[in-house]
Amino acid sequence: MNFLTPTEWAILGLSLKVSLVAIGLTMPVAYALAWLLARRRFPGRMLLDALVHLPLVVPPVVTGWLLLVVFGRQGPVGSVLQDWFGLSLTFRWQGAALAASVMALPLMVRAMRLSIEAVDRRLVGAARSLGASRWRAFLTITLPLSLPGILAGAVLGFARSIGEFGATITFAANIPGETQTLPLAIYSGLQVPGMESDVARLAVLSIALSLLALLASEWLVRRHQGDRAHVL
Amino acid sequence: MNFLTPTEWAILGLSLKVSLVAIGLTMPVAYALAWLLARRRFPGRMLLDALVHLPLVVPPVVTGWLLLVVFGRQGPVGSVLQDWFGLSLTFRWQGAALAASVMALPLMVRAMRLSIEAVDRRLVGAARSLGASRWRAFLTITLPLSLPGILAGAVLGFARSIGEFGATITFAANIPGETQTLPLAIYSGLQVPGMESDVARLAVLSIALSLLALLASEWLVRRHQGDRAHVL
Amino acid sequence: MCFDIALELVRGERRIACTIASDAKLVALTGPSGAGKTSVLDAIAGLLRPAHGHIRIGETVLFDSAQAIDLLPERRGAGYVFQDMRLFPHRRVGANLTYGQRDGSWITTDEVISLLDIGKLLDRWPATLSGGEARRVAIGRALLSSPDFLLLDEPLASLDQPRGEEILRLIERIRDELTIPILLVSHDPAEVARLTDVVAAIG
Amino acid sequence: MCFDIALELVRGERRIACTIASDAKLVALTGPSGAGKTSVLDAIAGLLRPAHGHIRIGETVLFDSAQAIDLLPERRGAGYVFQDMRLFPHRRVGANLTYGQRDGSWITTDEVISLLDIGKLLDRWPATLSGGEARRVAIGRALLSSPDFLLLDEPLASLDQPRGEEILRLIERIRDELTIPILLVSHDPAEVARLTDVVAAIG
Amino acid sequence: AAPRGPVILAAASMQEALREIADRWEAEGHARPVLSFAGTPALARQIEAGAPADLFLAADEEWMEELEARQLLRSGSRRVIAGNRLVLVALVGKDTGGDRLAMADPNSVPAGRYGKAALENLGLWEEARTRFVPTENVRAALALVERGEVKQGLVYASDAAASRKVKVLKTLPAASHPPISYPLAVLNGSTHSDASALADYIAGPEGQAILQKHGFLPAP
Ligand SMILES: Nc1ncnc2c1ncn2[C@@H]1O[C@H](COP(=O)(O)OP(=O)(O)OP(=O)(O)O)[C@@H](O)[C@H]1O
Ligand SMILES: Nc1ncnc2c1ncn2[C@@H]1O[C@H](COP(=O)(O)OP(=O)(O)OP(=O)(O)O)[C@@H](O)[C@H]1O
Ligand SMILES: [Mg+2]
Ligand SMILES: [Mg+2]
Repeated sequence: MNFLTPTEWAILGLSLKVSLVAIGLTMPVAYALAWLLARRRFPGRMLLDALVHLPLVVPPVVTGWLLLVVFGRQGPVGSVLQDWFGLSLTFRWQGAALAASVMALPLMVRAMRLSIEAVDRRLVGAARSLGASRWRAFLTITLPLSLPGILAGAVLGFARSIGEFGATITFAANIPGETQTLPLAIYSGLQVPGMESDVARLAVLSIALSLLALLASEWLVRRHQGDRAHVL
Repeated sequence: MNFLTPTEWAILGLSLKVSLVAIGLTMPVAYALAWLLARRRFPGRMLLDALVHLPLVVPPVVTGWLLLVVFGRQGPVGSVLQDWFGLSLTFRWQGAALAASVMALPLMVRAMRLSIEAVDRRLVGAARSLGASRWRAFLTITLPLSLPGILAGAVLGFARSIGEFGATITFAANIPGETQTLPLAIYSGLQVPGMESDVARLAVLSIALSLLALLASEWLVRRHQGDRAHVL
Repeated sequence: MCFDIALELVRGERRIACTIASDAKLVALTGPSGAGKTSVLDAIAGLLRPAHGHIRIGETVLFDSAQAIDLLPERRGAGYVFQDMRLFPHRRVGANLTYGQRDGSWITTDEVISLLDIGKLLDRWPATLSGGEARRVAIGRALLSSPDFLLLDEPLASLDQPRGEEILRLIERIRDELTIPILLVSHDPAEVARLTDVVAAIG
Repeated sequence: MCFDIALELVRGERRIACTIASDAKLVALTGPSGAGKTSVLDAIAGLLRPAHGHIRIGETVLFDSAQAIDLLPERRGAGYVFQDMRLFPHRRVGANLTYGQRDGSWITTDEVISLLDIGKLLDRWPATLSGGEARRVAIGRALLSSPDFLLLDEPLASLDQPRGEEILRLIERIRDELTIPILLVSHDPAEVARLTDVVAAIG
Repeated sequence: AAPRGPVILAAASMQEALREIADRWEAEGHARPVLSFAGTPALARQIEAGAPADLFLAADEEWMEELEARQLLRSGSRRVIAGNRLVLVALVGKDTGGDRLAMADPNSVPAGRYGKAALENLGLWEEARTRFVPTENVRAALALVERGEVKQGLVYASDAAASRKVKVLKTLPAASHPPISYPLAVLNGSTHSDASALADYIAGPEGQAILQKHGFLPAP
């Protein structure tokens, strides 16, 4: 395909890799948090809720800086990862994925939580009385019934991580082929006069990507809900 | 109160003003969009959906730049606003509010849409048969039953707009007392070596603000739902 | 005529046809489970559009595919007691009752509350009601909208005998004194026999 | 004893007490609307915790506040037909039926489907079922979980007479041939009289 | 409300120096100028979009030329008011951070471009390109050194002077890269009567003294 240069293809591929890995790994965590916040009352619940929202409130650059403090080479987690597993996150695509994941988390948790709260708990009771364990009732009732929220969370999270800039450039830097995702490339283009057309191509690219994600999720919802939509 | 300097109080006040105005004005628009996307099938629906998600996908700096192109003095909308109403958005707090509002929109629409989709349409039918017009049925059934989504949208939107940086600094600039909101002040602090403690104070401030919003929304939900929560 | 109904409906793969032409104030609609009774009531209330046909109750044409008449649900004046109740979950019982209330109601709120014995429930949320309590509130809500005709879909289901008797008497009074047309779905032949001898069977 | 139940429950401001001690295989639970019948069934199924008391069915102690016994709902082996059906909206009828299916069921899927006449509904979503169709699917789902005892909350509500008769006969067979304890909530005295002469009244 | 002084759009790296100049200017009886700091490109785009500002202080000539070509600057008002040097810094004390070298992105940030030119000139680029970490701006590169994430950073002398956590290893020869200059200009759309006077003040002895106190060099 000739409408993209090889570099642009590489950037696209990297962005996709970073976002998909980020969202894939964050989904279960986000869902667990959403479930806790929706269904459990425990001390510190409000605190957890606030913590989850943090990356939304704090400017992305600060989030990136905090990631550096915690996951950097000198950081408490980063040094352990480095010494024990030889894993370094800063300046690596894994770091970009971590940044994308943290920034997407609050959006995902909220959407999932809304859907979990909307699940009729009496159905869980019915499942239990039919012999389902707590766990099976969760897997077969709560989880599938909160699918709209899971999909909405995935779409929001994917879009957010495709667009993530501030935390990524601060924590993972702007290394072509390693951490230079679409928004970083777009930003670089914007810094130089006269690069508007390159920027536009990249912007169209990220829009196309999210449009695809959007279409996919709509399709999934339709396929899943089929004809069981309510009638007036 | 002595733990904040007068400048910090002013920044806090400005941030609050910008976010509250942004969210207040965006809520009805977001809800209308959410309702359209949830309940209507029309040509261009997917396009509208994609458009709403745009500010999430495109890096904030690009959004700010697009705002500049459209709402700047030379822009198609900006020049009309300027000539007809004498209203200029660039370098004004109204511009910062516009940027915050655009960035918060996708989050608000998604949350509201999830809740609207979860409203049982048969209840709307019941209301109509009891003599309610389409409009009254909407106001008395769909709207209140989607309250969880409205509140979640408000919280997400408020948090996002309190944290908004990239689009604001690009579109509305970094003018103390006019457009220098918390994140912009934090950014300014980060540009100067050795200002970490001031930055930390500002960051804590924005976190406190969103925590308050969070608490308020939880309280509203509880007060509203009262004892009608489901029993297993 | 009181009821002049002829319509055909499509539900999924099923076609449902129903014809009622009668001067009786109360007509019973019967038929096996799944025959289409609820669908017919939905069509009369304007919540489901028939493939074709007409619906006239009393003097009013509610629907006529030939004349392209299709009144909005809120213009039809139906007092519909739904088979599945459909109470508004975000309004307390009291607010559910008054939702459709209109001036010039032919029954007062106090009468409804005491007849249905739901005075103690007014401050409760619908989710906390028992099956029979919810049924009575649904009946009350429909009556208070001072409807021009009543659509009752198994109004006595899950009610104990004394309470059912009370409501049967109320239905008789509405039929005789107020002369309001009533279409009743019931599976109990004794109940039907007591209220009317005009039975429309479908399915 | 087949049923040895003594419990007290709190619902909102109401206290509900219920005592059943009987060797009959089928006991009818009656009482006015709102008396607490559904609450008692919920407590037996383990979905509602009694304030105190004990629940023994057949040989098994399901709950005993004195001995601090409280079996999980899934361990109680209840076959509960809920008053409000509670079909799983995201599973087709077929998948609802088999949800609780266990090996060594005393009734086969085919038997249930033909007895309840729900063969045509297997591929449908619950939201598209009529009231009586949903009721029959709910009964089928409970039977297929091969329960150790049955809790039937108005199982014949919104069913036409021939279908109701079919199900009554099925209940009789379960009572007599399988000797599975059954607790039945019903408002129809004729139905109750036909099935048992042990009636526990509450309220 | 107090009368507003001219609006200055200035590169973020000029923040402290310009604030001090504004203080002094105000102390001399003028209305306080309005300062808006951001990256040079963002500021230039605001000017292109017709933002109501009076002065533009950029961190490099490239955007200034772009604006001049578009006739957005008052003719004859453009002048260079400060210069800078590139230095190689490292964390004071322990030696950590592998062998990475942080510097502003050569593709998009002027400091990076200067740095790359200098390294090329000195024959060090081929070695450096395998280990360098491009950052959003010079401050971010400095922060990475301060956090011990990288071994060395290539930053402006003015930034290195402001940080107590880093030490200067080497100052790159001025001849090894194009001159680093900070141009100032009055905007064509400016209506403020103080604009020219303030520009002259920044370029004059008082302004220069403050700029040099903050580590900037006189205009090259
Ligand atoms: N959306 C749908 N898709 C397919 N079939 C449907 C749909 N809605 C209803 N039906 C079918 O239409 C038929 C009529 O349903 P309806 O609810 O009117 O029956 P009914 O006579 O009220 O039955 P019951 O006495 O059991 O309440 C049923 O067989 C039902 O399964
Ligand atoms: N969460 C609750 N808060 C307050 N009261 C409740 C709650 N849940 C149930 N009740 C009340 O407890 C009583 C018993 O309810 P239950 O559903 O057991 O009655 P029931 O005997 O099954 O009645 P029906 O025959 O009408 O179904 C009712 O008066 C009901 O209003
Ligand atoms: Mg029906
Ligand atoms: Mg009950």
